[in-house]
Amino acid sequence: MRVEVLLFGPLADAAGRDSLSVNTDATQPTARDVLDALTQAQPAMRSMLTACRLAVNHAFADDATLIRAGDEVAVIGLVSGG
Amino acid sequence: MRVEVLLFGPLADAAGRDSLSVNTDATQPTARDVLDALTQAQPAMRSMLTACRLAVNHAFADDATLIRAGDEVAVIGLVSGG
Amino acid sequence: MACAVAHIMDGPLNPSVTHGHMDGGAGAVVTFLGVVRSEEHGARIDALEYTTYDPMAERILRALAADAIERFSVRSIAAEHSRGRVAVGECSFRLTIASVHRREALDAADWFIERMKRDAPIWKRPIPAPSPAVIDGAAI
Amino acid sequence: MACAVAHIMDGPLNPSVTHGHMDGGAGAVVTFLGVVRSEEHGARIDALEYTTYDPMAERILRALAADAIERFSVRSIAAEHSRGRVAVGECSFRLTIASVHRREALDAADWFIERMKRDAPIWKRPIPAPSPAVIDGAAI
Repeated sequence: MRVEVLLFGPLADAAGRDSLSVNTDATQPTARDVLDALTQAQPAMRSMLTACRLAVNHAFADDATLIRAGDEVAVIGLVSGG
Repeated sequence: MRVEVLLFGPLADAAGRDSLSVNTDATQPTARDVLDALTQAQPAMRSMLTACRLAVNHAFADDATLIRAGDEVAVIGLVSGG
Repeated sequence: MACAVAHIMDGPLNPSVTHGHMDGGAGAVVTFLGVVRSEEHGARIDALEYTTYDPMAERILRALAADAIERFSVRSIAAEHSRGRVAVGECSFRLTIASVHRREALDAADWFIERMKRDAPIWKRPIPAPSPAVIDGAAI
Repeated sequence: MACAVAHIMDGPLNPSVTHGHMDGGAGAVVTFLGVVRSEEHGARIDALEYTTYDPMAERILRALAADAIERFSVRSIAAEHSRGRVAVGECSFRLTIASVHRREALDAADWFIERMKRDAPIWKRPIPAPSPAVIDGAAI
């Protein structure tokens, strides 16, 4: 399945864009599958991605969370509010 | 020496007045002497006075602090600001 | 620049806290407001009446502020306490602490209030709320 | 009554802390202001530019507020965070916590900020201060 992933902050700076489209082998991928596919597709971002969590529909997702078509998926790296 | 002692809060309520005059045997009494003389003169206030400190010229005094004529002396019981 | 100020004010304090100018070094400003609660030892009250021993009360608050600045390495502390009557819901105490990071300011606030409640010659007397009988002019 | 609110606002927050009505149950109101400092990682800056992931940022802040109300038994928590440019000395974050006693409010403030810095999808980018050479239009 093809998943559009939103990027923010340092991750968006590193990628030079606000979103990336990643391809997973699974037809119904988990959050872990998406993060792994992203890491494979963007080896230069590997070290940043190890500290990342996936958010699905505005909530942090477990590794096992299933991604469905139409879900809003975002990678949340180190945040820096306050 | 005769020492005028200011009272506040519950102590003033218990004494029914804002100050008391106490007599000490010493010609130059210490803060401890004054508190002891006050306790002897006001046995009804004994339990309240055990939790009290003496302030001399607007600063807490040690037991050994000497009281001089003209000093402003106050008994500070349990406070309750905030 | 470290700065310790303390004042005893007549009546309730203004609960609006305005920070007109904040210097670029302080990243955290913690403000603590003490508000008169509607109950004191389980009984309903209308107000608290504060008595202070002046000028010792201000002197102690200022000394505590200077001490807390040293202990917690905060940049500034300003303390105000009411004298006289302060009604339920009104503000009787305000503490403002500026620091580089938040933890020092929160720790300094806790320490300052603890010490104030031990050492500052300030006393409160509850003003009881009238009983319903008194309000209505007759027992219910 | 327990109440958790959170908002992301455009630009700097108003640094005035106004408590129009304070209910008679809360004896302590702690306000924390986060102020943009003039240095970021040792370099002088003019401002911070905040990016937020909306509406997840508000949702996380609101969830943290509700969680903190439970954990620390405080009465209410209101959190606001800036989006966009906030200049040095301006306020980018405000947290207001009302509680019966001070300790819960101070502890809840510390916990909330710690969790916000871990979980809220908000990012800042420093806007460097122009170097003297740029200000003068010529190297010194």
